[in-house]
Amino acid sequence: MHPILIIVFGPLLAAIVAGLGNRALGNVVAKSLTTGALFVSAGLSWPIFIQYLGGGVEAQVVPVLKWVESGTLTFDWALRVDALTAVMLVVITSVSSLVHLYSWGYMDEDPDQPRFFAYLSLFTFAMLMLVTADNLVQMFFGWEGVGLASYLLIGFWFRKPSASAAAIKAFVVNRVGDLGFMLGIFGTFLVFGTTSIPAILEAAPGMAGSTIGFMGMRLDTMTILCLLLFVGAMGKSAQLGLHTWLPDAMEGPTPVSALIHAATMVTAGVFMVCRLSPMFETAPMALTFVTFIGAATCLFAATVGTTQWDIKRVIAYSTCSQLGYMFFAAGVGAYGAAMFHLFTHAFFKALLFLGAGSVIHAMHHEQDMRYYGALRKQIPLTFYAMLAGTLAITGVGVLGVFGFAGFYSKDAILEAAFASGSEMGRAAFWIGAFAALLTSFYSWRLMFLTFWGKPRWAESEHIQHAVHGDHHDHPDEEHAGHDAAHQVPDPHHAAHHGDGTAGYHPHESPWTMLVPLGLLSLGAVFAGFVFHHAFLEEAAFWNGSIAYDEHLMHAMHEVPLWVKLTASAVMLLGLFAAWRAYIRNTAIPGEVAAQLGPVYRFLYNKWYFDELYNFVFVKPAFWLGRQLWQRGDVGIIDRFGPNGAAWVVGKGAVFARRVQSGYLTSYALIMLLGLVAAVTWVLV
Amino acid sequence: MIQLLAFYLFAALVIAAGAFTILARNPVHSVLWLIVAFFNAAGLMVIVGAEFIAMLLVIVYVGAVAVLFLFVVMMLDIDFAELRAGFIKNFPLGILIAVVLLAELVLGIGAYRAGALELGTPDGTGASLVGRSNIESIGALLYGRYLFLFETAGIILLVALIGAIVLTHRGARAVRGQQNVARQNARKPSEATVNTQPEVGQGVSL
Amino acid sequence: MGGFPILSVLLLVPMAGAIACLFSPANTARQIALAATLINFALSIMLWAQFDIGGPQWQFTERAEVFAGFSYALGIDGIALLLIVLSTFLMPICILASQSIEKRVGEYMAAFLFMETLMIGVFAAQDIFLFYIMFEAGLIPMYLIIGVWGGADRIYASYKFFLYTLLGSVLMLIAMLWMVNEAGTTDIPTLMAYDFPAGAQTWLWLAFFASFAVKMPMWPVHTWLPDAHVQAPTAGSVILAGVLLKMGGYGFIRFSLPMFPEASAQFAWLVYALSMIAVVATSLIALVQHDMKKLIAYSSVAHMAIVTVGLFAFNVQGLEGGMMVMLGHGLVSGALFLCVGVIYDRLHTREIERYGGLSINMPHYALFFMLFTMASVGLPGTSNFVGEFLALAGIYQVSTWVTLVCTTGIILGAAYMLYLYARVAFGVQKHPDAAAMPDLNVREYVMLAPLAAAVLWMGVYPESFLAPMRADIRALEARLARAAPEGDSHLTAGRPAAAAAAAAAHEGEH
Amino acid sequence: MDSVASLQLVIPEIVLSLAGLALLLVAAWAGDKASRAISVAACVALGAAFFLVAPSVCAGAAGPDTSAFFGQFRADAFAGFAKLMIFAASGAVLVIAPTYFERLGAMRAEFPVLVLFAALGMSVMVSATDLMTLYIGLELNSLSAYVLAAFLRSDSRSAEAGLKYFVLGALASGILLFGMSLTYGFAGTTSFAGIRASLDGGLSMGALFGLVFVLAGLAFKISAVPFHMWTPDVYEGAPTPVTAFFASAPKVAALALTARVSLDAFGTEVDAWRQIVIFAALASIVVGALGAIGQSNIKRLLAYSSINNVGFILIGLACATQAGASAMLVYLAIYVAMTIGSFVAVLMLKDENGAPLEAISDLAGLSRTRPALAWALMALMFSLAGIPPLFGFWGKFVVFQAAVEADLIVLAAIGIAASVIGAFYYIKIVKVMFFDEPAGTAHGKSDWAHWVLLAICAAAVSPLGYLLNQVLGSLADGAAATLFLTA
Amino acid sequence: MIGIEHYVVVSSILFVLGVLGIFLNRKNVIVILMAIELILLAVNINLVAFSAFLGDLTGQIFAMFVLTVAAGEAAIGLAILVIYFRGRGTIAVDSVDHLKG
Repeated sequence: MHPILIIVFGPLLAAIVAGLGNRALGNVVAKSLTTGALFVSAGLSWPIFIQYLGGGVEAQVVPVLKWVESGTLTFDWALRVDALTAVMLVVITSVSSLVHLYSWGYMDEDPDQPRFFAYLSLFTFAMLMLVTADNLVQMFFGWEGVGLASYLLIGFWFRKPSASAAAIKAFVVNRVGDLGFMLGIFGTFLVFGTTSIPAILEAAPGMAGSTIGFMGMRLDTMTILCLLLFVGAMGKSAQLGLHTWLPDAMEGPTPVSALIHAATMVTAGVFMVCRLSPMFETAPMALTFVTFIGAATCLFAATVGTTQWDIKRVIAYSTCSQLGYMFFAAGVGAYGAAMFHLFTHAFFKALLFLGAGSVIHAMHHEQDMRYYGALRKQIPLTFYAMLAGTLAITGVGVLGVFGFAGFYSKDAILEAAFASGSEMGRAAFWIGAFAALLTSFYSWRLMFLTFWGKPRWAESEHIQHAVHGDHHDHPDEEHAGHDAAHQVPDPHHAAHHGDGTAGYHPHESPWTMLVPLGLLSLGAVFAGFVFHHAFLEEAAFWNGSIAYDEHLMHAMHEVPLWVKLTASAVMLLGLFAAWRAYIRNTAIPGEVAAQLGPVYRFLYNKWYFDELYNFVFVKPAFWLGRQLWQRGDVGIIDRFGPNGAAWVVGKGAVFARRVQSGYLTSYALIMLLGLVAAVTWVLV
Repeated sequence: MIQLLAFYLFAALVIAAGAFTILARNPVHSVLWLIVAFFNAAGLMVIVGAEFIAMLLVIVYVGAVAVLFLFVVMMLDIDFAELRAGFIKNFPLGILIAVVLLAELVLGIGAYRAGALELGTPDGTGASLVGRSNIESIGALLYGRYLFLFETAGIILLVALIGAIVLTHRGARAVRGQQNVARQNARKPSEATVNTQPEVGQGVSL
Repeated sequence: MGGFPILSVLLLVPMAGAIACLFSPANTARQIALAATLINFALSIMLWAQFDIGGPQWQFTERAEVFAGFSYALGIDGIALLLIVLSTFLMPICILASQSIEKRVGEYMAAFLFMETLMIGVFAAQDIFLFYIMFEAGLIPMYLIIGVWGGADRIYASYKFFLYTLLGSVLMLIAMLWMVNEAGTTDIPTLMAYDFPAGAQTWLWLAFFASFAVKMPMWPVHTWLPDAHVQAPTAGSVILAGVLLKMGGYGFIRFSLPMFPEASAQFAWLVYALSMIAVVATSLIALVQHDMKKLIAYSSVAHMAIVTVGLFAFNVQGLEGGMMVMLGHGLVSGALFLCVGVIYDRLHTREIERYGGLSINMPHYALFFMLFTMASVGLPGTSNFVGEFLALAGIYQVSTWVTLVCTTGIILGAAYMLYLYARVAFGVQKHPDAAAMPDLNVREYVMLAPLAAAVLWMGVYPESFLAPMRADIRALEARLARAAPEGDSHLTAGRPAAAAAAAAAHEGEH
Repeated sequence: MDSVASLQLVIPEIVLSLAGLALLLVAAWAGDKASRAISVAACVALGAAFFLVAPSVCAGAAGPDTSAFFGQFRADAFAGFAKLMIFAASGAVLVIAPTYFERLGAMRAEFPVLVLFAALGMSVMVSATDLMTLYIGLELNSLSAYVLAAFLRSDSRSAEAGLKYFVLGALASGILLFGMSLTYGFAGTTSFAGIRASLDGGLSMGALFGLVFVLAGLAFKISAVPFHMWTPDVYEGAPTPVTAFFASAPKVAALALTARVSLDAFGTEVDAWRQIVIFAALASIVVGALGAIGQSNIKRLLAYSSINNVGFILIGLACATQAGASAMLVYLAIYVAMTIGSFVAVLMLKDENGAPLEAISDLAGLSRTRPALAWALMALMFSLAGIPPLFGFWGKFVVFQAAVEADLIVLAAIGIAASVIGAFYYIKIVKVMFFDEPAGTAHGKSDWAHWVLLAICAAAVSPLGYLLNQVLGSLADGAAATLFLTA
Repeated sequence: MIGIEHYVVVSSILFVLGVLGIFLNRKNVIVILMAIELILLAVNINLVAFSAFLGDLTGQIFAMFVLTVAAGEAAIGLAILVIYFRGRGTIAVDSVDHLKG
């Protein structure tokens, strides 16, 4: 039995047992089962990864079960393992197992723990199915499966209307992307006659330059196919336009955010583009588009991230922005760099989220950074973990010596963008550099607001409740949406009251939460240093599982030194700006916000995407639905259809009865009328 | 010539009598006009040589049917004054239809074109016996060829007889004042009472 | 196949049960009905087991010239087999779901059992008039079921159901008469191979279409469905959505497509247009419903539109996809109606707003409901996905536009179903009476669990369902090949140098 | 043609008339007390006639020469088939009538005699191959019918029904006679064969008028629109058993007669009358359906229903083919069962005093108070609506099949679409019986004779009826074939 | 001799008069019965005239039957009229409208 079977189906079995057993099973059993299964998976995954790290290992396909055979359209359940999959396997199983462990502590008070762990394991299973897919349809299965798990987990605290709304939003917005994905699969099948990924990739170059009809237009075959598939990736990876669900997804418990909305699921889009990279390579226009979207998302999310107060939202936009990096890396052909960033990002972003979770846990479910401050000494271990994560995401490092994880991957992306030579690549480079500046700024802003300064806890309702013994019935009353209530934020308002602690003593998290933080910190610190060579430099590692562009690699080495230093420079700039604004002179943010009122509000309100979509899609959909129902079905179809016919018949019946007047003479007259009519008919 | 004159005379009279039959206010007059019509029709038949039928017409119709009518008219003792009330609602339409029908009949059959009618050709089975009178020939046919129909016609008369008796004959049990429990039970309120909402000053007609 | 006339027995068992039920007291009637439907289910499993996949197209044929004018001819191919199994599978569940019926139980059970006979008869009939008789006769028990045991507005709904569908199908009878006169046989397999003149096909197709479109139901003749569903008792809704709607799709597969290929191609645009409208319009309508059953009813219209585009894609994927959607939808919509029925039995309202937070007090229920919701949404791994995917893959080869519009159904479907789910199962417990409802009892488990299993089975290993109909679908496709519309995709060759490689890759696939 | 052979061919008629005469004597002698016994005897006579006719039907077109009395009368299978239905329906009426009349104290010994003579008249009608035979038979039936309609002489509704029936009937026979006189004049003969031969060379305008007038007169008898106006009023006013009689036997006779006249006498002039028949058919279907909607009296509703059904039968006639004629006969047979069954069910509706109920609202909740009756009536209603699997569907089926075979597809399509309107009021009855709360008016028991009749009719219209297809179809085909022997 | 068409015209006029008598009359049912007799008279004239012109006695036989039946019809019609009058106390045509709809 191939270990991949255990890796993939272990979590599924655990999920089924824990989910169906639910409360009957008891918390501990369910937790142990699922977490155990995940650790087994992780334990089996690393050897595979290391095996591939050696390079030159062929891809393996483990068939599982026949799925569908419909004419020439056939696809089976099968697990494919190659280098790309191996990377994803370790990312998924490692982060997932750590998140499982972390949740022991984080979800300790929750009454629905078996359900939660079942969902987590289910998610892991789906994600694993996605990355081991040998055909597009199974990938789609995983794709939708993670969507389902994400939906369930975002809506885990279903009592909150905002949680269930966010869950629906996540699912539906993802479905928009899936629409593209599905059309892409259909198109692929039409063109290649198969959905098997290796077969498609092999045949893809032959289709370059061909055209195909689509929506009445004639388009380049590969371009349209890649674009359609990319729409799917955009949805899952929260790229600009289809990103709106990701920040809302923070309604879910924080471990979920760490696992799904940072480390794994949202990177599925990147994975897909990389998996299909030989196909994308044949469609330069599609790649340009990918680059564009990636860069735009990178910039957009970074700008929004600088203004948010909710700690999880900041990290969420940060995720969004980092995904943009990955995409434009893929767009310029640096799939290795994209995967590398995916890999490192998984560790430090999971770390940041789990750290944030630890902070939130300590602050009694307060998520608004305006009510934090001075937590450095209260929760030191969390602080160090967060610090490691921040160093990693901002890309701190010394060229040629050592750097935190992000240093290698982000640098590689920026270099690749610069080196690609295309205009879009150059633009992406500058945008990426600017976004890196913003990344540094908001990451440090988060750190400074949370761990430095004076305590501002007294303002928080959550803390107040905690202090006054007014415990929540359920821990799930975690509110993510304070921003709406505070249109003109004044973070320093709280500092004027006493010492700002309100007598509250944050406490460090239990070991189950701290161990994952520690392990992930290791990843955040060393993952870049250890693996950058394999990911970036070795074609043999990938061994054809992604399109590996030797020329680009050479060009990356050839970029001018200033390019290589740009990232570090902007990082320092961002750090300095954050230090100025949030440590040195805390009045600056308020002033800037006041001076740049419209711009600030524009950014603060996330470029008004939600409002726009609400206005353009959601409201009209409901309006149209009501119209089609009341006016269409009831008002027209029923009225003129069955009811109209009934009315006509009814009128006819009344008329028929009126003619039947009871008078002999009218009867005779009508008979005569009939006679005359008949006579006239035959005469004429 | 006389034949022609006679025809026009009878024809005019039969039509006039027919018109008066339906137009007369008094049904007794109607019956009398009907009798006139029969007589003249009999005259028309005599012209074409159908003496027996002409005779029958007078005997059966005038002697039996018309008298029966007269009898009933008298018996029913109708309030003729009341019957005059009310004008015909569909009068114009009725007249129009009647005129159209007549026009179609006359024009359509082509009766206005003298001598142009193409009648069918009889197969000879019903031809008059040579040298016998009309009545003899008819008798031979009736009791020979048409025996079956003749017998059946007898049954028709029998049925008419039964029917007339069944309907109008009041048996001994139906004498006035005798109670019929079943019928009283069978009576429904809807048959016995009428709800009316007369206008003020209008009264109720019973 | 001689020997045991299993199809006749399948027809007879429920019939006998029905007659017995008519004269039985309530409890006995319930037991008889359950026993009869279970026996029938067992028989149909036997049927499935004995069905020779890859064997002759028509199996288990029976023929008796009892009637002048048409014959008692039965026989099934894979397509009919699956629909029969679907019917017999749903029937015991319906009977179980009807345990809460207290009014005139004997007659109720009898109506359902008659219904079962007729449903099986429709799918098993090999004689065109026998088919018609069974097809039409279904109106009577359903009319009674809606009218006698239905909700407050049942009279209007039952009339609408009856007359709408009757009007739809009478013209079909004329067309059938014409066909039989022309072809000189009432035998369906023979007619399926008969080439009717192209000019006549147009009218015949339209006549059949009138019937099947109403039955499906297609927009804009769908308006009977929401009313009928809402007013029917739970089990009635299940049968209506689970099997009766499938008769329309079955009709397209069995009659319209093979008998009039040219006309089908000629009118494919009409089918596409109506289906596209249906997908979008009825999905949007479903979004704004306050009544659970109405919502699911409208969703049925949208799903059946996917069936029609699939069937009129004229290729294997489309046809098999259409069939799979029918089967999957039969299970899923039936299950959803059962889910509604479960809580309706407790609170006696279908108003969505009267529920909320059911996940708290009814976690098992919420789990099942979630599964069926997801299946309805077409999540891969559930029954509906396979069908929808294949159907849409099929139509993509014909028209990308149609595919795009119909695929929006997956977005809208997710929206309205999850919105429904959120309002029912999520949120806080607003109403104390809803909060006090107990979770599923054993009977309800027994109803829902098999459906859940079937839904997953179909999603994970659809081969069980695809295999029996494969040969039939292939035969149908071969029959349609001459009329199949050209797709709008028109792939041109790639660069010459690369083309050879592509061809080689293509070759390798086969 | 010797008269002995002729007399042999009319043995059933002779049996009927002798029985009628004998029973009339008995009636006069024994009075109304013997009316039940006389009814039974009349039934026996009808039964005897039924079995005397049966062989000719079975013989079909292959039988010996059936022409009697110099071509005035033909005892062929077609006539025989109609006679079977007529005798059966008349017998059924005699079974159900006594109970009804006795309750009202209006049972008269003459009733069965009149029914017998009416049956005799119909028997003559359907065998008529001469205009005079036609007329005599028609009038024998009509005169009896007028009397029967007014039979409840103390009930003013019955008298009104009789009066209306009589006046309009007399007008209709006037029209018919005028047409016959024209036909006679322009064809030179009154025998169908002669007329046919004479018209073969071309249709003169006079003969055409004759044709139209004759058809109009017959349309009255079969109550085809627009000559149907009397039907609802007479059906409602006449005593229920008599209504049942009117709706069944005379309808069969008149339709059979119409078929024979159209297809035999005017068989060469199909184009001249087909349009008229088609119009009458469609108009009957629509008007019958529309009129029935909104009725509150069941008898009246059934009257409109009969108009509606006549429309379908006329579609069979419009085909002018052997298949069409056969379809007519099949439809008629089923129709007779349905209509007799419906009226028997109506007769079985009584309130607590045993008084008959006629309002549709009285049916409310019948399925709970009298389930067997309700189920039977439901079967009859769905059957009348032509919904399979009930046997009523088969009638419509064969008619439309014939129409399609005769290339009258548009007619068939319109006709069948209009039938949906008709379904509306049939299912309304079902709705009242099954969906509504019991009105509490329907009570009581019915005697076994009613149950037996109802059971027979319900079984006939039930899906079991399809087992009759073979025999019914072959008999009707054979009967229809005899109609075309002369052609 | 007078042409047959004359007779046909006369009978047609009589026929139409009879018909008119039926539906123009709202006063008295008896007159309607008489109008029917007029119609039958028209028929008889037709039959006899055709019979004479065809040289075929069948028409006269027919006319005889018509006469016979007409007598029976009159008897029954009048009988019905009598019982109707007994029930309602009137024979006004307008009053015969209890059954309708």
